[in-house]
Amino acid sequence: MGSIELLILFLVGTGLISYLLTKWNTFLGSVFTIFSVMFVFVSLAAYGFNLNLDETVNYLPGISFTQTYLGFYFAIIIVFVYLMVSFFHPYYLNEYKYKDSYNLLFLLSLAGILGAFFTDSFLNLFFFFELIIWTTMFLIPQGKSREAAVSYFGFSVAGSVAMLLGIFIIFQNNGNSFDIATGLAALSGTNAIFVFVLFLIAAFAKLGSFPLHIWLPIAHGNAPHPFSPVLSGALVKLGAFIAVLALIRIVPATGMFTAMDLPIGQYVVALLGSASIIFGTLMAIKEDDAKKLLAYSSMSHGGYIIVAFSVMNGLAFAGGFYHILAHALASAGAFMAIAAVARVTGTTKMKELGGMIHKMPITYLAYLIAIISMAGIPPMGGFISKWLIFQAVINKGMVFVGIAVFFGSVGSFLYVFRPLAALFLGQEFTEYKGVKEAPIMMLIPTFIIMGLNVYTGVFPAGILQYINNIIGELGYTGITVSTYAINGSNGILNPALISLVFAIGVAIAFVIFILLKKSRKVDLMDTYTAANFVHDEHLLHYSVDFYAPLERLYEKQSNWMTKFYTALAEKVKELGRLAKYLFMSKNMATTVFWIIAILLFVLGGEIL
Amino acid sequence: MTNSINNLELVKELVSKTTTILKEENIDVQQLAFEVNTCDIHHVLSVLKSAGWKQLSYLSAVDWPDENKFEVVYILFNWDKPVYVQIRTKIDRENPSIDSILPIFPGAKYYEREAHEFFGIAFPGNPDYEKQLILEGWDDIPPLRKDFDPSAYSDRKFPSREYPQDYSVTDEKNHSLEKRAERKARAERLRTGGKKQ
Amino acid sequence: MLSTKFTPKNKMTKAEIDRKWWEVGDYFRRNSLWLLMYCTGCCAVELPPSMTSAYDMERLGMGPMATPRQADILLVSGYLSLKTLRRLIYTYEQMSEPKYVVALGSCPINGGIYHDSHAVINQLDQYIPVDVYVAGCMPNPESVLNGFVDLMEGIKQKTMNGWKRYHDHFEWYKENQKNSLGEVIVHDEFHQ
Amino acid sequence: MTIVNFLIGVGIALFGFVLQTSIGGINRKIVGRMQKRHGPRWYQEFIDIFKLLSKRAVSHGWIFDFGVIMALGGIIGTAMFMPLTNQILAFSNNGVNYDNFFIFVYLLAVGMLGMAMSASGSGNPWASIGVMRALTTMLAYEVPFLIVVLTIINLTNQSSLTGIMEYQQMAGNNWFIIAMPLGGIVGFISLMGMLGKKPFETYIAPAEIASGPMVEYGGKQLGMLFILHEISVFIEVSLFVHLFLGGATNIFEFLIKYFAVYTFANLISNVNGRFKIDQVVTFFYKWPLLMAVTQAVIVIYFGWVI
Repeated sequence: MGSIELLILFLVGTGLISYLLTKWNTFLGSVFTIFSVMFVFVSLAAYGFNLNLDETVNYLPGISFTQTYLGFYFAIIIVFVYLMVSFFHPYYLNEYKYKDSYNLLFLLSLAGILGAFFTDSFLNLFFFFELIIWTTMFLIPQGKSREAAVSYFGFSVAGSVAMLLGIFIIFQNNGNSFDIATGLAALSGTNAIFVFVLFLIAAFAKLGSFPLHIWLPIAHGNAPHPFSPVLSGALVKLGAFIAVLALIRIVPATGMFTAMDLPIGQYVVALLGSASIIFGTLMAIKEDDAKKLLAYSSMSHGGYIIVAFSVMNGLAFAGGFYHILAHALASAGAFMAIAAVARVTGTTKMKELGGMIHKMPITYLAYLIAIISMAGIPPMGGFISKWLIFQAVINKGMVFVGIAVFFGSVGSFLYVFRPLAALFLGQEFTEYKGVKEAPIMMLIPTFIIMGLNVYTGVFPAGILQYINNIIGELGYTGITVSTYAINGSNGILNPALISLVFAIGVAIAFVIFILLKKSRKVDLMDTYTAANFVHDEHLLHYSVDFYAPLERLYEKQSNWMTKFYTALAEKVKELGRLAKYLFMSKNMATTVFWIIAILLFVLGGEIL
Repeated sequence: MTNSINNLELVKELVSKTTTILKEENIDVQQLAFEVNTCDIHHVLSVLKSAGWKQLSYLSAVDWPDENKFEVVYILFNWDKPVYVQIRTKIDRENPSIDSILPIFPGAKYYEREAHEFFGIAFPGNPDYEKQLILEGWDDIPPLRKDFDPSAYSDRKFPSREYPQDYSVTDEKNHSLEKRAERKARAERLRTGGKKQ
Repeated sequence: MLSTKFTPKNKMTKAEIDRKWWEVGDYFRRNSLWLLMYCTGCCAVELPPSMTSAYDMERLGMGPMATPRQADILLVSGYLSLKTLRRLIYTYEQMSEPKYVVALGSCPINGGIYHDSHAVINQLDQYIPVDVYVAGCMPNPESVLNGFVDLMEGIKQKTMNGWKRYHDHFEWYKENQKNSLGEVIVHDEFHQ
Repeated sequence: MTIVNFLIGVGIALFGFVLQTSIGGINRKIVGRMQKRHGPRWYQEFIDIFKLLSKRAVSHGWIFDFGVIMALGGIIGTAMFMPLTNQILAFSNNGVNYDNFFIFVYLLAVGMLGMAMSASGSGNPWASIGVMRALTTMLAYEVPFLIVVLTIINLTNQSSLTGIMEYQQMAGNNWFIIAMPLGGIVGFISLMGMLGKKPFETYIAPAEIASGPMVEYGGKQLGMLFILHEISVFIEVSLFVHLFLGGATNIFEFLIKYFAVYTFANLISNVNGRFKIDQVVTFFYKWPLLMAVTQAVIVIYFGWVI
């Protein structure tokens, strides 16, 4: 079934079936969900790579589809993350209150995603966006908190409204047509600037970038454990999609920085992306909840994507697109590992956990590989994308962006290490003595993602060639890729060689290790304690306020953004109370008066 | 008024107004000792605390086996008027017990535990005065009582080295002037770096 | 004349090979002795002069180390109270083998001036094996260094086998420890 | 790429180990003389390492061992990419050199990650504190250093070390420590941080946190970490030589420059005290970062290079 529309209809249909099935038996419904997502993934993968999907089937009125490399690239990554996460459902759904609707909403949001990436009209894009927002909004509060959903919805709506306004401007500008390709091409002058800004607001809100990031840790931290990987690995990438539309396809006629050969608008966006990187890194270092920490890391990586798309050359775009893939895999892997831990321990707070490695070694490895990729260290995918972005930034001579990019890269090393040390390593807590490794069905996606993280780091050439198609589609020249090596603007990188050399190094070290005298195995509690007899493993586990000396340096400045938004929320609430007081008074007559007044006002405009 | 002579007068006046002083002792220009009745201890301490002697420097006991008494000593210090005040009281040596001063000086918790450990004095009012603090796994009578014989305890508990007879020095020549002069010369040589003067 | 016939070399047994390697290791071990200074008593003041410019311990390849895992020598400097002895035994057991014990001053030998105290033990080698004693109250830096040189010589002669003795006579040592200390590892309320 | 290239790479790693271990020993002697002592033998460091390898160690579980192997492996791998001179370089193919600068920064990080993992896996809080301090120090020194390197790469349009070396050796070009004096100073200060020399020795701090990450190691694991340390010092000092001192055209030039840089760093280290960890961060983000950015702006936007 290679038709996009049929796939969407299929998802809606299976959603309803899985609703009924889940009502009857949770496990069965969840397995059904896995198979439906798998079907969609396989169809996409079978037909989509060369854009052979069928666009002619047309049952839905007013909705037509077109295929682009760009849309397909996003779609396949996100569907893949959905597929991987759906393996987790059978083990989690029983905890949730409205478990029967969980699978339905999950499949519906996937339908929305397919629609959003393949549609050819702005209005449908907006419609599918709303579908995604509304379905996910009901998924998030299944975790713990309703506030999370409110915060997520608030920022999403702000983004949608901005996008809608932008769409209206394009609609007016393009001779009353919602077509995406012609609409973006026809923009010029002030209209272009307006649409640029409005679309970027939408992109920043979805991506959780610097000024609009507050919802990200709240929603990620409180979402259901299996949904966090989707949020971070897949859904924030919608923002990247809009960012591509805005940053690459609209070039507003602002001035140019000749030193950097970059439009001012793009440079300002790059600076905002840099702020996002630095802010996300600092906040992630401070965070105690593992999921919130990873959420802030998503914010920081969103900053990388924005920086990559605002440096106007093919190298940076390749880095940006590759980073989307690498971060989706890394972040999904990390969140899934945390979810597996949370399933057996019931908490994601780092100060309550420790020594899980002895019980869950495979989950530990999955997390390790994911964070190596996230920190951009060689044998994993994150290194390739960061290297490409560095090349572009250095080549353009963007010093201040460079500070942020390097800071984020080293800082990511700090914050990803913290859950590793606090959750998995360190002393083994007595309260978790009985826990077991995740079941085999949850380990399947873990292994697949581990493998892909390594694959993207060792053999990036094939994927980069595909990305070259996208870049070509956007009107830029791609990068030079040979079988093993990537050519940057000022150097050449051979990831396979690096991995091989690393493997040789490890082999040498292993031989040295094996040849020497065998060591004596001792207990974890038998450590150097300055000769004190310590009998409580909690006293020997250093995880609370891990980076305390560093945190102290920016403690005072850390929550001014939250304060700003809290104040804003208070103001909005006051405004709402005023409106309520004016319009919703108990007196029926007042309400009727206002309704009539507004009707007259609207109709009057029409009549005149 | 930081003159310590005046401060001494002040303390004397304060304490004598508060309670009957059994014995008084001027230890030095900054230290005074009063012996009071056991029942007055809490009163005296609280009066002194409110007068500025806020710091309980030490709490311990002295064993007087001849009188069959323990003397409990509280040492207070005032940071504004630098005078140490010792408040002493004698309690019975059989079943020694004195009420805890925890409500007045919360820091006395560990001093009282120490006093219990070394003298066996009970401090009702201190919830864990019986817990071990310093001596780990002690199995004898409290060690600072005068009737405890540390030497016998040491002989019993810790094996000592037994020297064969020929290890001990019997040769008188070993201490002769000759050897001493030789040692002196060697030290001199070392000091001057081997140079003859 | 070279023979083409295959002649088996007289092979060394595994024990012999091990012994050869051990001798090679001994060379390294005696030239790089790292100290764990358990500054239990007053003899510790003799260590700074023996480490710094005046006597320069580093020329013998010796130096202070931070933790028992890294160190080769457990340096007991001075008297040992009961509380300290517990921790000393714990530390000694944490060290990696081969390990040596050097005791400074007269207190570990026979109790010294604390021979009749209720809190200080009299003879260290009843509890852990001591390889070198340096007598004196306190021993001056020359004798401290002399003690270390003796230790090196002893390692060369394979007489410094304290850690092996501790393995072989483990029950005997434990018995002595138990008699004097009760339990070695105790619970205290501050580390529960 | 043939097997010969890999053998050369392993040879370079071995050479780096021997070189740094000897020079480290000689430096201990120099420091001894400076402090009016006799000092140890020059081969003392070899004795130390082989002694550690001969001892019987303890192990705290598989991650404790695996981390050490991964760390040493990562460092050996990094050292294999290091060029010694223009010609002596393991991986080059028809004029294309695979010694990209970022490999050194990030493959080195694998080693650090392995060591941090293993240290935390020992379950000792001192080790975790040491790791925390090491990572914080890394956050401090990397950014100014990378900004200077950004300037260099932007200027030379090369990110391969041999390329940067050759650029400096070309007639008319100065060594970058002369061409970009501010950048050179920043590079040296960052080098001190990388080497963990005083005043940036905070994460070892033997008297304070019991030698930090290394607290639980003894015997072979500690010996392997010593090897790791020697090789990583070799990598870091060589990076400085190649980036700022014009690299080397023959091996003797390399040895002289290497010895000079390491000895200079060591001498500075020996007359300094130790910073607190937050002082390290504020120090690096004050003057070195400012100097690095000034240098970058001068070079990139004004084009003033001596």
